[in-house]
Amino acid sequence: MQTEIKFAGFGGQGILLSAKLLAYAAMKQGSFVAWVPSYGPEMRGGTAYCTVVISDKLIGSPIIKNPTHLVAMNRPSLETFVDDVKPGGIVFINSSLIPVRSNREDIIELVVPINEIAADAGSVRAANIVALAAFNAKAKLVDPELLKQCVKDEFAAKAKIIPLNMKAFDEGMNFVENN
Amino acid sequence: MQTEIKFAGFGGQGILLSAKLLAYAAMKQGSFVAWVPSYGPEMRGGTAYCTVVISDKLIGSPIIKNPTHLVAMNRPSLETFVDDVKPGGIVFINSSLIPVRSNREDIIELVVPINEIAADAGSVRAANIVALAAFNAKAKLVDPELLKQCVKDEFAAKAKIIPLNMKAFDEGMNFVENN
Amino acid sequence: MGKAFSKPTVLNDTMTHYCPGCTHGIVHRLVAEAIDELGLQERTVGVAPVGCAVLAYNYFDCDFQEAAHGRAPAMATGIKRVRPDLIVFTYQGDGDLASIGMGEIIHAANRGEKFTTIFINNAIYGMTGGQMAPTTLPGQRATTAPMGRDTDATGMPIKMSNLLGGLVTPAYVTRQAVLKPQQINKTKKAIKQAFQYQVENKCFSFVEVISTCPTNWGLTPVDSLKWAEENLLPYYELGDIKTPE
Amino acid sequence: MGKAFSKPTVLNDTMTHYCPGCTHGIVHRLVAEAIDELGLQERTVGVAPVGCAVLAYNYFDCDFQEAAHGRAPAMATGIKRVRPDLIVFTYQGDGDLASIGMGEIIHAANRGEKFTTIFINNAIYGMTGGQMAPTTLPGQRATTAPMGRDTDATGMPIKMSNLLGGLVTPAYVTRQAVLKPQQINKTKKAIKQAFQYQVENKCFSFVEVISTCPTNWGLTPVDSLKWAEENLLPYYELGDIKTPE
Amino acid sequence: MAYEHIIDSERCKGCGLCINFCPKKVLEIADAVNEKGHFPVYQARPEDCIHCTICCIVCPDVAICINETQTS
Amino acid sequence: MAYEHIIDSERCKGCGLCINFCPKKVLEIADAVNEKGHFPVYQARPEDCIHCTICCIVCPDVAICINETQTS
Amino acid sequence: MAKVLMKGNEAIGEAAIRAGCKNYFAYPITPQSEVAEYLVKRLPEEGGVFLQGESEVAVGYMIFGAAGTGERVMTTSSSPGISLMSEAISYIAAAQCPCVFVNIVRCGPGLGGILPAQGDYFQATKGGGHGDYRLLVLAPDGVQEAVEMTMQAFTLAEKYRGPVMILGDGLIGQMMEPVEFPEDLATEPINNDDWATNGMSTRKSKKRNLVKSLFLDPTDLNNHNLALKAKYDQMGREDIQFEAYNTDTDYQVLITSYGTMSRVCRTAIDSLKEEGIEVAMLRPKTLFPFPEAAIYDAATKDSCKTVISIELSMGQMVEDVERCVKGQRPVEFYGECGGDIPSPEKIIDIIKGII
Amino acid sequence: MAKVLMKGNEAIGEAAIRAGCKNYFAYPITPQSEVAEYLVKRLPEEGGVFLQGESEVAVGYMIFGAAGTGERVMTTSSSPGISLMSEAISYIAAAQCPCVFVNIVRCGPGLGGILPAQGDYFQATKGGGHGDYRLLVLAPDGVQEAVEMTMQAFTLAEKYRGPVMILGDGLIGQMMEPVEFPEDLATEPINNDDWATNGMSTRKSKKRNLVKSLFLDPTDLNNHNLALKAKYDQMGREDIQFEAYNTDTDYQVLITSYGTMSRVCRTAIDSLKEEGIEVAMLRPKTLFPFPEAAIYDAATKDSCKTVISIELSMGQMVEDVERCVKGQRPVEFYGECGGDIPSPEKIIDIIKGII
Ligand SMILES: Cc1ncc(C[n+]2csc(CCOP(=O)(O)OP(=O)(O)O)c2C)c(N)n1
Ligand SMILES: Cc1ncc(C[n+]2csc(CCOP(=O)(O)OP(=O)(O)O)c2C)c(N)n1
Ligand code: SF4
Ligand code: SF4
Ligand code: SF4
Ligand code: SF4
Ligand code: SF4
Ligand code: SF4
Ligand SMILES: [Mg+2]
Ligand SMILES: [Mg+2]
Repeated sequence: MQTEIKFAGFGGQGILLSAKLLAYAAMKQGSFVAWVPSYGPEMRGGTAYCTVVISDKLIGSPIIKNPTHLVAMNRPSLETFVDDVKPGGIVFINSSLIPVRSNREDIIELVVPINEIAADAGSVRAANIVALAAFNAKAKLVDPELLKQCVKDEFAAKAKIIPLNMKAFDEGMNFVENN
Repeated sequence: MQTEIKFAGFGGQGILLSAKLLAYAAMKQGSFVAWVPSYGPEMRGGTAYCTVVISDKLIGSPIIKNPTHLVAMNRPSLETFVDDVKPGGIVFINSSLIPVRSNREDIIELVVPINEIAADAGSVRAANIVALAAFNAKAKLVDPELLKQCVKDEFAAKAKIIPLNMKAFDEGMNFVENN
Repeated sequence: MGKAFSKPTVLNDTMTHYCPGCTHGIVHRLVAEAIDELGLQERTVGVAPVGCAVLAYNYFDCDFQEAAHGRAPAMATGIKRVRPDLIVFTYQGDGDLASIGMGEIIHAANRGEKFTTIFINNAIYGMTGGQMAPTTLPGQRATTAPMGRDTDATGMPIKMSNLLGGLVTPAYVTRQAVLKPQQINKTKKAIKQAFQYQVENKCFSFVEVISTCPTNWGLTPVDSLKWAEENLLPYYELGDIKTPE
Repeated sequence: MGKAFSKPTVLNDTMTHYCPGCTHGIVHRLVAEAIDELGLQERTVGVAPVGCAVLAYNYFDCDFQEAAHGRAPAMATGIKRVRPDLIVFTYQGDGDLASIGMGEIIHAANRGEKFTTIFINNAIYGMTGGQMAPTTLPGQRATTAPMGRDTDATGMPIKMSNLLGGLVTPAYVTRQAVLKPQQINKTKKAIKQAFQYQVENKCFSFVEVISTCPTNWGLTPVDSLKWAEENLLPYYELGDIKTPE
Repeated sequence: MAYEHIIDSERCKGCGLCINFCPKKVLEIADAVNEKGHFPVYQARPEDCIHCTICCIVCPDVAICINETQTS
Repeated sequence: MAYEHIIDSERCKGCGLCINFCPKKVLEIADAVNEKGHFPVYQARPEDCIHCTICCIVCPDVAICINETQTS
Repeated sequence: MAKVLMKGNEAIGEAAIRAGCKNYFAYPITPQSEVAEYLVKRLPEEGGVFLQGESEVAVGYMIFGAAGTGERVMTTSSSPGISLMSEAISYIAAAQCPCVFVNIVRCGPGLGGILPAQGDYFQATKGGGHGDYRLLVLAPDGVQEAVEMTMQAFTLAEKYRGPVMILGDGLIGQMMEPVEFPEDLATEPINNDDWATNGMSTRKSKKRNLVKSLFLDPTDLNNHNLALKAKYDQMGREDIQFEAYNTDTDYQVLITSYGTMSRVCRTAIDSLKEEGIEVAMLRPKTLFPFPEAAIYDAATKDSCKTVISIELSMGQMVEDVERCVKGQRPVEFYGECGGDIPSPEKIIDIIKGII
Repeated sequence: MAKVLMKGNEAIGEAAIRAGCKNYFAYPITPQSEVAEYLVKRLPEEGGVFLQGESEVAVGYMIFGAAGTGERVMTTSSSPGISLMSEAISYIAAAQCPCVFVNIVRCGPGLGGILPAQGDYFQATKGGGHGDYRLLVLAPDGVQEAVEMTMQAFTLAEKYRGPVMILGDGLIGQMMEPVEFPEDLATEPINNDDWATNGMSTRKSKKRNLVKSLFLDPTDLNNHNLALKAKYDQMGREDIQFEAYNTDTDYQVLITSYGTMSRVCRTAIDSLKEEGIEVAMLRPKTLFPFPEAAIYDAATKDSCKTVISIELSMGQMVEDVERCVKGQRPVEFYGECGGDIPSPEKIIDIIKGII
């Protein structure tokens, strides 16, 4: 079994970190993982994306054209990648920035206003954590507690912002679980 | 038929030029020729040598270990190369600088005091022309008149020293023909 | 007191890939204006560096060559020597010109090659993500100097214009900045003068331009101007360093 | 007023391959004396250039590395950085250091690498048979400047010590000569001082030595000294150019 | 002689340099993004503009031009 | 204190630098070549030598040394 | 030791430290600048040396100088930077100094692009520099192997007293995978007193050492070259590494592929197997010495009809494969070299096209 | 035209001029400095450009810049100097600018020695620089061929819009042989208005031209690489050159050899013939494109039992020969690489040893 999740958004939206945290938790859980960034010259201002591959055996090609799931943090990301998602996958839509929807019937649409949730939790900068928690609450790829611990570990050096991120995590998760 | 002549001496003795003139004349005469210098780092003060190959067909290897003839302008040259000469070849010895002889029975020894002859003709600097003329007088590789013309052409730009070199040429040739 | 202002024709409509507020764009415009005003478009060949300006050729409407990192002066030498009738300029960053390309710029300047170099000094490697440049200030942070440049280990920043100005061969060498409107106007004059010397076949001409890199300095565009004004200008003094006799 | 004189022990008995009267030999002896007198033999690593001194390692009784053409300062940097306890010197000609090796020497000097460079300026490429060097004088003949150096086409000779002295990083930079006994004694002092600064871990140290190349200048050894005195010294002024504060 | 101050809001990257230098404080950042995702500037107080071209001169993206109009 | 002036005629390349600088004109070129083909110098007037070491200092080939001898 | 999730570039930096290498010189270039950005922080903690050189040419010689003292030293770069080091690599091979070069390959030729590629196979294995020398070249297929090979590289460099190259690519440098740093791959440095220029006082003999590559006498130089050749031959006997994948089946096609590209091939092979099509892969892990016999043997298995070399290049390793297969089977090629990595589906199509 | 006796280096300089090349940039290095010393006198007479660059790295880019304007341009160097040009060569190949590089090979690796060698075969034919590019490589066996190939090189460089290399060696550079300069080898320059940066005013379109090698889009870059590859394939169809020597006999052994070494082989073959032993030689004159089919055909002639590649190297071209022979015959190797050129007698011994 192999699951691939593409995270996509603007440069500054923290998607590389969300993806890394997911990969990290999956690794802790005993899976094979790979985190593959898109790196290219002058991505500035454009669309950045990366892919996390989680598998129960050694990962072959880490280059994924058709991911299982998509986490789209802004509109161009959704539009660029939505058609690549495999049928049955989750398409996560950050409705704070994306006014449109997937137009696909064969996938599961998960619409979350992450910027608002993050702002409510204390700061828009935690939007990527909201998205991570929310997405995982739906996709159930890793144990949420483990994932939350990974978030905590990540910010170990900046203890001050841990509470904010913990809150954002919980709110993101709750939003999905309660909707 | 292929003939190979090794010219050897001190750096400043003009052997490269003598050899070149011989090659030039042979070329004019319709032969295939090659002039192969020894080049190596810091030959200064040491022994310099070069080889002329004259042939009636396309020349294969221009690298000659055992030449037909040797023109030795100084003692180390004679000592280094005399044993390489093919039986029957000419070993030319500049007796002005070389007090010893070849110690070989199977070659033709040609002993010429070229420095003295050149000095008599006007300048020791023409010793290489004396040697060239004398050697060719014995080896009869090219028409002496043609060779003399080549010497003349070589010095075309320095008309002043042509008479000296013509004289040196004649004296060198005469020395062999009259001895 | 109104005035008209429009894009120079040598600059085409393509939007640059530079970050918001990056002064590369300003200098591009000034170069284009100089070429326009001197009427050189049809015989100009630009040489783009490897650095953020690697795509400069996308924005200028004249012939262009793209050099390897640091080698623009050698390429310009090749072009200008075989086609002295062409107007040749290089456009180089500080990593490109002062680090890997040190030998090439010094020798081109010293031979008195008759081309023009525009040298964008932003005290950092922009394109590759903020590594230390030879021009990075003492204590200034860079990804390869995370605690700030340690001059004990890496020496003092190199003042390229002063170095080139120290050569005996005649040249036009000047240091300018684009941190405020007046400086921009002066830089414009200097660039035009540099091309003018080339048109007259007089000498090598070199215009250093103190610039910004908001992205890798981690500052807003406006704060970048201020930081440069306060930190770069005291070390890199503005003005003509050498003019041809 | 008699004195004794003997070969320094760091110099071994091998006869050099240098041409008669070539001043490379004098400088070799001075370097060896400095190493002897400071007691550094057992921790010295020399770096030989590519140039007539390529075989320098044959004559010194200490560890030696042979660099590629122009890259001795980079090699010395590598050695000294990983083994700061070693005493490292490079010995380079003007083709090696001022032409192909320009980038390396400037950057090593600017980083303040704690090694010592002995720079033999004989205004010509000796080893390869007399081609023009960046230090060749205007009008001086070379195989690649058969009518004499044309400064319009190739610029003015580069004054390496002045160029390096112009860098901001502290250093010891001096220009000396070995054209007569008094100069030789002064050069000896400068070389010893240069090594001394290294021993103290103070700074980069650089001793330019105005030298001769009788073979490629086409002069006798004695005439070479005179020619250098009359032609090189007026352009390449002797003396300390920079000392560390 | 009259002048027309034109901001190409698609070229503008919203860097704010023009705002910073405008002597008359004419310019402000808009609150809607353009196609490229930048918040462009606009003339908040066009009537104050003296057409001094300073904003044009400092703009790295040649996003502002000033045209002469013959309708004087 | 006495001194002994020694020329290693096999090391000498006959360049003449020592001759040029000897303040007492002690040195001259020999007329026989050494093994390497050079004409080495010799002390033509050893009695004039003041052991000033100038010849040693200028010799590129360290072909001259001066020893202290205790037989004063 | 617990696994950590690391970028390939950072993992290579850490692996060097774990292997006992405390010296790093480099010049920035995408896609490998993270090695420097990682080591500039880590090396001071280890009392090591970090220096950003002024150019790749200079860095090549910094490595040479440092390696000449017998200290462990590494540089990392990417394609154009390695070209600039090729003179130095030739010198280092000639002077026999152990050190490690990492090439995180990007697309060429020229400035090309910064995405992953395998267009430097020739340069790495046949010598970008002049003269008769060979590099031992290790080609990892992921972050864990990049770590292991980096650690092995120092041991091999000392065993053969010469430069060793890791040939990765932009993907391996940029991606994160879980890694372990196997302690047993960290070896003790070999005593260098017989050759390294580390100061005469450090060695018993009190004899000076020379690090050099000039041999003016033709016989000496020829002997030197024969001695170098003997080392390369020894590598072929003792240090060939490869992976055979799915070779115990009756495969119809043998793929040869290495590094990143081989992972895609592995996925394709697994998919084909599900369809009942057996395909095997021989993946060289050392590109030099090349697994010549293994490829010949795998290609000439009865069931195997065709060999295909699949590379992120326009056809480089395929020449070595052709050489090894000795005409016993047709050797096909598929390659791309623009930065995109062909998908498993694409490879499946290609394979189906040739059976 | 009468023959003249010229040193190879000088003849190459003169040949360039006769071919219409008026631009020369170089850096001194033995054993080829005479090219510069000749051209510094000749070029001013022709109104041409001579410049001694500050280094081979710089010279590589001077050539690039000059070639980018569409003017004919040449440089000459020797092994280490060519290594330093390898980044530039990759750039020039990528940017598709015609120009000529001459490598008068000396012994390597490293500083090595200055005597003749063939240790740069790999570097020349497989790309010293990074990325997927190939050089058209011409290997003369004497001064006359050096002249002819130099002249052809400019035509070929323009035909394929890329760098062409002449791979000579110290002997060919230093020896004198009689030469003629065939006028018919001097071609008219091709009109470059569609690509060269020679000023917009010179061309009808008034469109600007770009000389560049950066392709950020993977598809563009892959297409660019495919286009380059198509040129290399075309070379293989249209411009392979070789000499077959004594191949009309029932030879037992086929020698493959090129350049200087092939002349010695020719002498050895003649001597062996006198002894009644027939040996043939296939001499590639283009090392890339390589005469693959010709070698296969010559090797598989019934009478032929063995193939032997004889080189002034430790074994480089032999890999291509092995590839071409496809296992149909054993492929042996003999080589030396110290500067001495093996004598015909030595070669005769070697041949007798394998029959
Ligand atoms: C030979 C080589 N080395 C390194 C690089 C990577 N590289 C590209 S741009 C750059 C630095 C550019 O900095 P700078 O010249 O200051 O220009 P900026 O981006 O700041 O304008 C580097 C190191 C390269 N492309 N080629
Ligand atoms: C890369 C490279 N380029 C060129 C050469 C050839 N070369 C050897 S020595 C030399 C010049 C030496 O001149 P200089 O440094 O002045 O030393 P000198 O012989 O005058 O003491 C050159 C060009 C080389 N060996 N390697
Ligand atoms: S990285 Fe810096 S120099 Fe480059 S475009 Fe952005 S701001 Fe400008
Ligand atoms: S060529 Fe010149 S520098 Fe070299 S050894 Fe001879 S005199 Fe000295
Ligand atoms: S023209 Fe002058 S006043 Fe008007 S907006 Fe621009 S800067 Fe302000
Ligand atoms: S300076 Fe230009 S790009 Fe920046 S905000 Fe003003 S108009 Fe926009
Ligand atoms: S020691 Fe002095 S006096 Fe004696 S020979 Fe030497 S230079 Fe002359
Ligand atoms: S200086 Fe030395 S080498 Fe020269 S002549 Fe005198 S003793 Fe001989
Ligand atoms: Mg910069
Ligand atoms: Mg010199």
